This record gives sequence, C-alpha cells and structure tokens, in this order.
Amino acid sequence: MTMVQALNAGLRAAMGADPAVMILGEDVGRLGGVFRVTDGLQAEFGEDRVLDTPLSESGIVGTAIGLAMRGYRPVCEIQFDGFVFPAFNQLVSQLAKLRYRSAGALSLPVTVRIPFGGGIGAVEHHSESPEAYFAHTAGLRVVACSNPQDAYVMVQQSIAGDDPVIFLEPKRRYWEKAPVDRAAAADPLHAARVARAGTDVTVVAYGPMVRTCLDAAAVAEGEGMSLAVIDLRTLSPLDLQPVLDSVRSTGRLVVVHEAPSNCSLSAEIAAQVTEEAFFSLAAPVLRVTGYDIPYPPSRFEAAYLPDLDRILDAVDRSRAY
Amino acid sequence: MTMVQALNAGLRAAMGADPAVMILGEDVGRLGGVFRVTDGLQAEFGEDRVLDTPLSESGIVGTAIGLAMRGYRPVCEIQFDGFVFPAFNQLVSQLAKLRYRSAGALSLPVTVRIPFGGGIGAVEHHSESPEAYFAHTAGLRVVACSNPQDAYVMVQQSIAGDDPVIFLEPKRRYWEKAPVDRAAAADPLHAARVARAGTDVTVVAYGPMVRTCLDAAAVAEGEGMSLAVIDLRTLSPLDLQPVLDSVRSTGRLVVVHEAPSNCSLSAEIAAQVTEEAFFSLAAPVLRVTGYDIPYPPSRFEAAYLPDLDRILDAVDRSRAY
Amino acid sequence: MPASPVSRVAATGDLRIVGQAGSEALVQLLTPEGERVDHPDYVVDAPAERLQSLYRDMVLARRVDEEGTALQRQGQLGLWASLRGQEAAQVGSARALMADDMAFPTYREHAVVLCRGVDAVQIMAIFRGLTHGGWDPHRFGLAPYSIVIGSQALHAVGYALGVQRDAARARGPARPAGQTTGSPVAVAYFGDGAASQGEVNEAFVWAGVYNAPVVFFCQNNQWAISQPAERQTRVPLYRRADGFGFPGVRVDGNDVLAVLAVTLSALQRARDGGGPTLIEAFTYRIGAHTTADDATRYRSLAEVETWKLKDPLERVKAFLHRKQLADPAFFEQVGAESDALAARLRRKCLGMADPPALAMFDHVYAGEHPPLRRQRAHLAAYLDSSPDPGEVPR
Amino acid sequence: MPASPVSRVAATGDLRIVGQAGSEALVQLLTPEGERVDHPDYVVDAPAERLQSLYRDMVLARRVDEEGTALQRQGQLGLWASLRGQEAAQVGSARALMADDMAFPTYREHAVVLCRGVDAVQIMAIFRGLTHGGWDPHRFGLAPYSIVIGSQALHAVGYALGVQRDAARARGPARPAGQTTGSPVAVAYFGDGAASQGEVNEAFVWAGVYNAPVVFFCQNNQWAISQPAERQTRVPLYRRADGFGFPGVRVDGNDVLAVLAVTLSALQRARDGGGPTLIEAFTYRIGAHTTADDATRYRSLAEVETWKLKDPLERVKAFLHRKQLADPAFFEQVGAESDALAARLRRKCLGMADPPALAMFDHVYAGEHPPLRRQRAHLAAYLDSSPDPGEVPR
Ligand SMILES: Cc1ncc(C[n+]2csc(CCOP(=O)(O)OP(=O)(O)O)c2C)c(N)n1
Ligand SMILES: Cc1ncc(C[n+]2csc(CCOP(=O)(O)OP(=O)(O)O)c2C)c(N)n1
Ligand SMILES: [Mg+2]
Ligand SMILES: [Mg+2]
Repeated sequence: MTMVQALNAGLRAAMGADPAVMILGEDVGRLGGVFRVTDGLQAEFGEDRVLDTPLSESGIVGTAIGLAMRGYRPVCEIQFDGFVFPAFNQLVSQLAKLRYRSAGALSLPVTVRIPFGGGIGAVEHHSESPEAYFAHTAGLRVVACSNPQDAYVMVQQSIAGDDPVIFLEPKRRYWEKAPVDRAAAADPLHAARVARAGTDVTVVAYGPMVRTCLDAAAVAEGEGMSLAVIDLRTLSPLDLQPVLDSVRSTGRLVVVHEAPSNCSLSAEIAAQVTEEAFFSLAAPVLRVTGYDIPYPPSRFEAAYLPDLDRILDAVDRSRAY
Repeated sequence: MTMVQALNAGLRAAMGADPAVMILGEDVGRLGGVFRVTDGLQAEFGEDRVLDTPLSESGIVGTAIGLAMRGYRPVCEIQFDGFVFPAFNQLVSQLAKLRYRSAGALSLPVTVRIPFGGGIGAVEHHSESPEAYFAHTAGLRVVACSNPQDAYVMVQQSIAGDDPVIFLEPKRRYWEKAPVDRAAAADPLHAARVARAGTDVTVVAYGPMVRTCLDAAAVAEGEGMSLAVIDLRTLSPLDLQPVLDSVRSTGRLVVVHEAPSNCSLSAEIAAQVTEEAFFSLAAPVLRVTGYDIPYPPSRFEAAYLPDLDRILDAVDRSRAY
Repeated sequence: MPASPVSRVAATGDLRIVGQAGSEALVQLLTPEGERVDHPDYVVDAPAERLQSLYRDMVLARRVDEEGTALQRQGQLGLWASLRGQEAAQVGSARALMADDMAFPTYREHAVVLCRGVDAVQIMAIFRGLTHGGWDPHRFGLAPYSIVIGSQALHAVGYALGVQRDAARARGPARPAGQTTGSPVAVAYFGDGAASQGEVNEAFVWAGVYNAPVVFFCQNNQWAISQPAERQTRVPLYRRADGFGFPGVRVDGNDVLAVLAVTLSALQRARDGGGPTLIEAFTYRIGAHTTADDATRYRSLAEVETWKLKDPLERVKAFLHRKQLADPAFFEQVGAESDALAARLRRKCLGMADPPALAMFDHVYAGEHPPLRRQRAHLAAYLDSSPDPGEVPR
Repeated sequence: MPASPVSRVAATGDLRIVGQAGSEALVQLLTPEGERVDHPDYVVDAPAERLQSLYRDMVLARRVDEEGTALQRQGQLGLWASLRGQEAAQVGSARALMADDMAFPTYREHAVVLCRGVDAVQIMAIFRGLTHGGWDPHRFGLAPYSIVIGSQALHAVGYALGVQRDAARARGPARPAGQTTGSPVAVAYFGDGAASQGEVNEAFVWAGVYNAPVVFFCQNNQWAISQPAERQTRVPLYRRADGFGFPGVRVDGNDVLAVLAVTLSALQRARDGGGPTLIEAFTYRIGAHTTADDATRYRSLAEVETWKLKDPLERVKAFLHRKQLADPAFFEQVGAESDALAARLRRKCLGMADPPALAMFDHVYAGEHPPLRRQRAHLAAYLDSSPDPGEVPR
C-alpha cells in the first residue's frame, strides 16, 4: 500500500483501539485531508472524533492541549509544513512544557502530524523542513517515517505514547508503495534502523531522503562501493548507536537532509558522532543539505534538494580524505 | 556605562541620525521598557516614533513589516525571550522571506531586540535562549552583544543595515559597566572578535557567556593554562575565521552557550570547525551548554547554566585527549 | 444584532440567581458605599453566611498577597504579582465554580488558587523559584499558572470540547444536540492586555463555532504593565464577544456579589448547552504590575486613590455592618485566621529548602529519553567530583 | 452599541457616492437579474463608461482565470487558484483604489493584480514555479501574494501606520489629530477562513486602537477549502468589526457596483481620518479551491448551480443591454480583447524558460553573506563538474 494508505490504516487502528483518540485539523473530516490521510475516518468514527476545525493552527494545537488535559489523545494535522508556525507558541511554550510546568501532573499525549519536505513542485510554504526547530525544543519528541511499514507502526506508537510527538511525514513519498505487515514485530519508536548494511561509507538520513540514499547506495554498489544507509527515524531523542557502530567500521559519515544546514540535524549528528567516535573517523563528517535560503520556487528544487549525485559527490569527497 | 545605557545611547544616536527609525514594543514608551533600554526616547522623539503597542508580539513584528514597506526602519522590542514565539510566524515566514518573495523589490530593515538568557532568578519564560531557532532561519541575521561598547555599536549597525536582524541582548549583563568610546573605529557587524588571545585551548562564546569564559580564562591563567576566548558576536552568518585561525594553533575547541544543545549553535560550530580544520584538531570539539530540558525554576539555574567550573572541566577534558 | 440575552437560573446551595448576560450597563449589586442595589437582569438573594464567607475569602486572599509582597521585599521570593484590588473579581468568580469545573489562571490569580483549595505555600514555591507549578490540576480543577499572556484561553476551550465529548459519550449517540446540563465548565482567566493576543481571539472563534461550555473571565484591571486598557481596545472589552456570536457582560469587578451572580449565570448557561460567555470584570490593579515594576512612572497617584475608594473588601464589610449580618466576633475571627495563615505561610516559605540539582531533569518526558539520562548522569558525576559548593572555584 | 455609522462622501472622477457603513442588511445595487435597486445608505450615480469598464475588467479577469486553469491542466503550471465567481468583489474593490493606495492580496486576487496594472504573465510565473513574487510592490501599490493565511493583514495595518506618520511628518507637529485627508490607504484582502487566524484579529486590534487608515476586505466565498463559513463563525463575519470598535458592512460581493460603492466609501472614511472598516463581500467560490482540489467531495452541485445564477458578469451585461448603455460592438470588442489577452498569456507562459539554478541564491539578503556566497560557489563548481543534465546519473 502507499504511505498515505498506511498512515490511514495506522490512524484507523489507533482510533479503533482507544476511544480517547481524536483527530483534529483543517479539512480532515469530510474531505479526508488534502492528502487523504484521514480519508473515511470521520464517516467511520463520527464528527465528534474527527473534527474539522476553523482555519487556526494555534487553535488546533491549543485546544488539543486542553483536550489532552481532559483525558483525550488528540492527533493534530497541520496541513503543510509552512503552516506550523502560527502554532509555534503553543508547541514550544505550552505543549512541550506543560508536563514540566505541572511537575509531572499533566500528561500531554498529543501527536502533531506534519507533511513535510519538498520535491512535489508546490508553491511557497508547501515544501519546508522545519524539523530542527522541534528537535531543538526540549519536551517534544520528533520522528520521521520513510516508508509505509514504518508509517503504519510509528503513527500508532506516537499516539500511544504519553509525550507530545511531532510526527513528520515525507509528502513526496506519500504515494510510493510497499507492503505493510500489520502483525510484524516493531522496533521501538525511538530507534534508528540500518536500512542497508555497508562497509565503505556510512550515510545517514531520515524521512524523504532515505529513499534517495538507498538509490545512491545502489548506484554506488554498481561502482564497487559499499554504502551503509541508516534511517534515523527518530530526530529527538536521537538514536546514534547504529550510526556509531557503523562509523567505527567505515570511518566515514555523510549526513543528508533537505532542511537548510545552519543549526540543523546534520550539525548535531556531526558534532555528536565526532565527539563519540573521534579516533574512528578518517574524514570529517560531511553534510549534504538544503542551502541556507528560503525554499526556492519549484523550478529550482531539483538543484536545491540533495539528490543522488550530490550524495555520491559527498561520498567521494569523504573517501578522498 | 552599563549595557542598558549603551543600548539606550545607541538607539538615541540611530533615531537622531535617521527620522525613519521607529521603536515599537510593549511598554517601551512612557515606561522606557521593563529594562529601561528605551528610557527617555519617547519624551525626546515623540509618541509617533516610540510606539507603545498592544500586547501582541505578532502584531509588533507584523506591523513593523508593513512600516518597513512604507520606508520606515522599525526597531521592535520583544519584552523577554520567551515571548517571541507568538511572533514566530511573522518572523520566519514573513520578515525572513519577504525580500526573497518579492525578488528583491522589498527591503525589510527591521531590527528585533530580544533580552535573552538566564541568570537573573526570573520566573518561567524569562530566561530562554532562542537563538538557534533564528540562526536556522534563512533570511534573518542574528547577532548577540556581550559588552557595552559592542552593544552601542552593534545596535546602530543592525538598524542601519537593510536586512532584518535579530538582536540578542544578554540580560544578565545589562547592568555591567564598561567605558564606551562613541568615536572608536568599529568592526563590521558580522565579524567575530578575539576577546583574549591564548595558545592552549580555544573557547568560543557569545552574549552572556563571553564574560564567564573570560573569567574562566583568568582562572586558567593562574593555573598556567592559556585560553583563547573568541566572542562570536554574529550567529548568522557565522564568522568562524578567527575560530579556525585559533584552532589551527591550539588544536582544541570548547564551545559554550546557555541554550540547550540539541541542534544548537555549538553543534553547528563543532560541525563546521571539524570539517574545516579536521587535521588540526587534537581533540573533538567539546560543548558546554544548557541541558535539553525546559529552562528550569530559578533555584536550579546555577546548576543549569554553564559556569566557570563546567567550562574549565571541559577544557581539562579537551586537553586529556 | 447584539448577542441575544438568555435567561438562566443558577442555583448553588444557599444562593438563587436569575440572571442573563447581554445587558448594556455595568452589573452592580453592591455599591462602593456598601449599599445593596437591584439589577433588572440579576436578581440575587444571598444569605448572611454566604456574604460572610465571601468576605473571609477576600480577607485571606489579601493577606496572602501582602505576605507575598513582604517576602519578596525580604529576598525570600524572586518576584510577586499582587492581586490587590482584584479580590472580589477572583473570589466572586472562583466561588461560582463547582469542584469539577476547571479554571485556567494567570500568574495573578492567587485568590482563585486559594478558593480552589490549594495551599498558598504552593504559590510561594513558584515565586521562590522552586517549581514552575506544583498543584495537581486534576485534583483541584485548576490548571497551572499561565505566564505567556493569553495562551491558556485555547486550553480552556479544548478542555470544554473534551467535556462536550464526554457528555456525548456518556449519553450515547441519541443525545439531543448541545445539551450538556450538569457537566463541567472550563473557565479561562485573563487580563485586559491578553485580549490583544491572537490566541485569545482564536479561542473566541472556536468557542463560538463549537458552542463550547467555557466562560472567558477577563479581569480588566485597567493596566497591562504600563499600558492603559485603551491601548488594547477602543470599545469596552465585553463587546468583543458580540463579533464572535456569544454574549459579553461587564460586571463591577470590585463587587463580589455581582461577580458571583454574573459568573454563576454564565456557568449555568454553559452547563445548559448555551455556549460561551465573555465576562469583563471591571476592576483595578491597585499595586504595581509586579514587585519589579514602578507604577509611578506611568500612572497618577490620584487615579489609584480614586480606585481605593472602591475597595472590594470595604463595601462588603460596610454592608455586613450596616445590615447587622455579622458581629464583631466574626471580624475578629477572620482577622485571627488571616494572622495565622500569614504566619504559617512565612514559616513554611522560609523553611523551603532548595531542591537537589538533579531534580531539574524530572518530568520533562513521561517516557525514556536516553540523551537526557546521559546528561543527568554527566551532571551527577560532575557534581560528585567537584569541590564543595562553598569553596572558591577550583 | 453597534459601531456608529459614519456618512462619507467619496468622489472618484466620474463617480459620486454618498455612503455609510454600519447598516444591517446586505448592500446591493444591482440584482442578479440586472435590475438597478436603490440603497438608503449608498446613493450611487455611475455613468455608462464606468459600468462598461467594470464589465470589461471582469471579463478579462475571468479569461485570465480560465487560461490559468487550462495551462495547469496542460502541465504548464504547477497549480492554479481560480477566482471564478469573485470577479465583482475583486474588480469592484480594486477599482476603488487610488494609484498610491497599497493592496495586500492573497493567492486568489488575480483580478486585483490586473486592476493594479500588473501583467498577468507575472501571476503565471508564480504558479509555474519560476518565482515567489515578481512585481514591484512600490510601483504597482500591490504587495506580493500572501499564502500563509491571514499574515498580510498586519502588514497592511503597519503600512497604514506608516502613512499616518508620513502625514504627520508632512504637516508638522501642529496637525489636528487623526486628520489625514487625501493620503493613501492600505487594503488587506483575505477570505472567510482567514478570519479565524489570530493574526487577522490582532490586525483588527491594532487598526482600532490606532485608528489606522486601513480597509479590511474579506471575500466570504463561503468556503475555506472544504470548510463552510459556519466553521469559522456563527454570526455574519462583518459583525466581527463591532467588537473591535469599527464599522463592518456586508455587501453583495457579486455586485460590482455595490462593492465599488462600499469600498470607495470605506476608503474615503480612512482618508478622512475615520479609521478602519471591515467589508465582507458576500460571494461564492464557483470553482474548486485550487486545481489540486476536488470540491465534489464536500459540497453539492445544487449549491454551485444556485450561485451560478448570481453571476457577477451576467447581471452587468443584462443591465447594460436593458438600459442600452452598451451596443453589440462594445461586447464584441471586449471579447476580442479577451481573446488576444489569452493568446498572449499562453504564448508568454509557454515561452518562459527555467531560470539558472544559481539564481535561487539571489535576494535572500541585501548585504553580504559569506556562508551563502560559499554555498553558491560550491554549487557552481559542482554544476560545472557534473555530467550533462540529460545523462543518466554517473
Ligand atoms: C506573550 C507575552 N508577552 C509579554 C509578556 C510580558 N508581560 C507580562 S504581564 C504583561 C501585561 C499583562 O496585562 P494583562 O493581560 O492586562 O494582565 P495583568 O497583568 O493586568 O493582570 C506583559 C506584557 C508575557 N508575559 N507574555
Ligand atoms: C496558515 C495557513 N494554514 C493553512 C493553509 C492552507 N490553506 C490554503 S488556502 C486555505 C483556505 C483559505 O480559505 P479562505 O481564507 O476562505 O480563502 P479562499 O481560499 O476561500 O480564498 C487553507 C486552509 C495556509 N495557506 N495557511
Ligand atoms: Mg491588566
Ligand atoms: Mg473562502
């Protein structure tokens, strides 16, 4: 099934399992969401549990907090990455901090789903990668799925947990298909995953770039080079153990994401891996990222987004050290 | 004079030099700001130019954008760091992007002053260090002053520039005194500064932590250790040249800030310095930062904030590699 | 079309009120001189015990407030936000609440905290810097103090939406739409300044659209730090509700009886499925914004003196005296109680030990968080290895 | 107290209008059947040439819109947001503006763009993904399209505050407060959905408090993607203004004459120092939200058909015909003009070349930015060294 279908199935399962689970967002009900991730859920679970909201992101997150205080487990949909900022105050100063503020008396099991990233030829504000803002915010958890199986499992895990989760969905991968095994044993939510084993250079990515890195690894294999690809899955807390394990054998690391580089996830990963595996590194950690510009008009995105070539170029540069 | 007085003098000079300069914020007029940074400016320049605003941060930044489009050079005051988030949407999606969106037709010379950081025993939301959010945002410039002389000069430079600037003022240093030479030749706004030369370990900081690092360097000197201290001054764009120059001779770098560490400035600096000076480094870049928790109640802040001891501990650890 | 006035009958134990929001004038039942006046829309019949107990609440609240200011002056607290002048607004509204209602207060609602049954020591712990919160919101029906202005209004609406859903779930699918009689109500407290925040206005949008059982209780104390209320609106604040489709009412915020009546009536309306109400309690901040503020820089002493004449405690006292609804023994007893409370508070406050540093890592997350565990362990090791706190560094 | 109606006389060349906001009913001057009706508050006298030119504007706007949809279908544009049904609201309001007024549009205001004198090709360039903006806001009195819903309302207010200050500076310190006759006005365009955004409501706060020369022009087209307007408010949107202390007026948004009259009157009020007005143009989005939307999932065809009967172009055409204010030659000429515009647009659009990749680094900052310079150089070197774009990677 597609990732959209997998997410839909995951949400349906979560709602079926726990009557406290609610969905709220713009156009999530009758329309089923602009990407149809919530398709059919309102018809199945009722207007009370799948709530079409006013056009107000701060309202979506703010009322979700109140609902959580009343015992609900709200799942918020932010329509596109670029529209999460009106909710920023509620996310950073309220959702992230209310458990701490109440000395543990309040639980905030709120999942905030955000379709993120570029590559779909969209207009401004529809292709952004805001994950670093959230990873920098203590009190939040941040995860990104990269394939239908993970999407199906991780969205349920996020909803089931008692902490707020920013759940990032790689919209350019929404329509890619893969089998989903609903009964498969699942990794914990906050565990990175070795997507492909390899011995020459380690490549780390998450969300939309995992597929791109796997493609790069396939090409590299044809050229006699063995890339390990690690799908981070969890951006906060980071799980760098598989990365460190791999780097200790490859000695080389390339980190890939779409977001601009300044103070990004790749910076954090480079800093931590270098600190932990200093003597294992044969080359500095190299970063393949979006540029430090606003997301450009879509005709530029092929040049803006990390692609197979830029990844392999970084791999080459790493090996040249 | 104190840093508050230096900022006040800098703002007065900027307003005197250019009638397009305006100040807007909560309580900036009659009261002169809760820290008195704008003291006397409304009396001197009139209510039209020093505007007491409604309690609405998004309004402050949003109307400043409109004023800039009409040819003004607004200086916004956000009362405390923790209250900048209601304005986040205007800052990130509007102020940072409108020049780009208009293909260069619009100029947004807006300075957003934010008293930031902890150490003053305040209640929640009054001690935060949000700089990474802004440094991660392309289209913004971000600077932090550490002493009265820089405060005086940098606030004028920020106002005079044609780009939006997030101007961070270390509130715990507001009342520290130092002479200000109004006629002194000034560094460019976006240049880091060697605050103290040294040969054993390089220490980088900005804003409130510069004084702490200089104190640590003084203690270290007593122990026969020579620390170079670099005051970053500019967080976006970063000016890492003085850091690289120093690291190429010391081989060791410690980065210090109050903000939580995940995806922070210290991550970026560690990543970049390691990439640029890989073979010069005798030890990984070490980071002394706030913990990845919400800013704690004030009775914890002595343990939360990097202090002289924690800095010297990191220096020792660096030297132990 | 002005928001249509809806008649409600609210009863709480001894008190019977027939009230309706939507009238134009300030609702007042007790003048500053302590005269009982009638109001066409709020017909209230309150026995002596109720008036005594409201008076007592206000005296105790004022005493806690005075103690807070004193403790701050003596360096025992980092800051104090005084409620002086707003006792009637807070006590009158908080005493209208049922135990299972949920109040969402700001940093100034100390009297609300007391009325909800929380020990005043908990407030001191916040301003002493020991905790950001502390009481259990579920146990007391009281959310943590909100410091980011206006942010709590949406939480109240969300809570109210939850209540709506609970009622629907309890009643099953066949419930008549909108009827939630007897179920809890959420009350959002905020100030005149907060009315300018986008989030508060979004809360109005949501409350109107979903007909949420929520009461917006705005204490217009005339000032937001140095900004007079005219810097937030050019028409009376209670009128803001009109444009969102629910009633607004302005009540004399220094008249505890009127506040109680208006709040009870709004709560009943919400319980009956009538949706939200905005109450503007017209009052005054007698003190500075906080102990860190110098109010003489921006407002006249004359203004403050005028408002002191409208003191919320004095008018009840005068009324109780004049009508012989309380004897000197009552006033003596309240005085003694308040002395005891102050003494206890001071003793407890001075006795509060600083928490161990490592406790700052608690309650950030519910679940496991390895990086935080490592940071905590790192600090623990560091603290073990470092010299006594008293020593000069290194 | 409803916001007090204020009479204004507005004149623009051939047109004389006496109007006042604040009346209860929908303002209409031309019925869907093309009958001219009187309105007590807006007495309008419009010559034939004016009606013809408004009609022409609407025809051209509709044609541009149709071309946009067609080009998107053919893969030439990434997306198109159709204005169909809203021609009168946009043309009527935009034609009320003076050259030095400043409009702040959303992604759907194509007719406003045309009326401000911008080449329609510039709109295509945005939806083709070549640029985020493009026209010079200063030259055309038109800010860039705003996509983040509601964000532009505060910019309009800020611009208006700037105008206020310019006037004060020009007139010197002795000016009578609030008088700014003749100076520009800022106009914020937004939709029914946007009215739920906090920022829009903050814009109302600021506009009211500072009496800013701004007009809020809300096109209530009944839908925000799949959400009906009742999901944003339970009372008519124009009433929102009441609570912020300025007049709101609801106008038939499919009646170009009424929109023109109401907007002119509101602009004049702002120019005279009378402050802000909220205009709710009651209209309908005939098409889907955008070409990416499937409106059949959430609304009935019957509803759309009903609104088609209220077409903004047809009623003017009928009126012109019936009153013999335009001859067949006029309609023919407008048709020919519209054909030519469409052909030109299509030709230009197909001819738009992709920009060089390195241009994406332009206009991020005004000043020097070394890291960006390095990133640009790095990409340049990489592009130089990499294989032809046509080749299979590596
Ligand atoms: C979002 C935000 N901005 C600014 C502040 C700083 N601040 C604290 S209290 C206050 C004034 C609040 O006024 P009001 O809402 O009337 O409440 P009052 O203090 O009068 O009880 C301000 C500006 C804040 N706490 N939150
Ligand atoms: C802040 C924000 N949230 C969500 C969106 C996604 N979105 C685009 S248009 C739209 C509906 C807008 O409705 P309305 O304001 O009535 O304008 P209309 O499209 O009807 O012209 C939504 C939800 C957005 N652009 N910005
Ligand atoms: Mg107030
Ligand atoms: Mg609409």
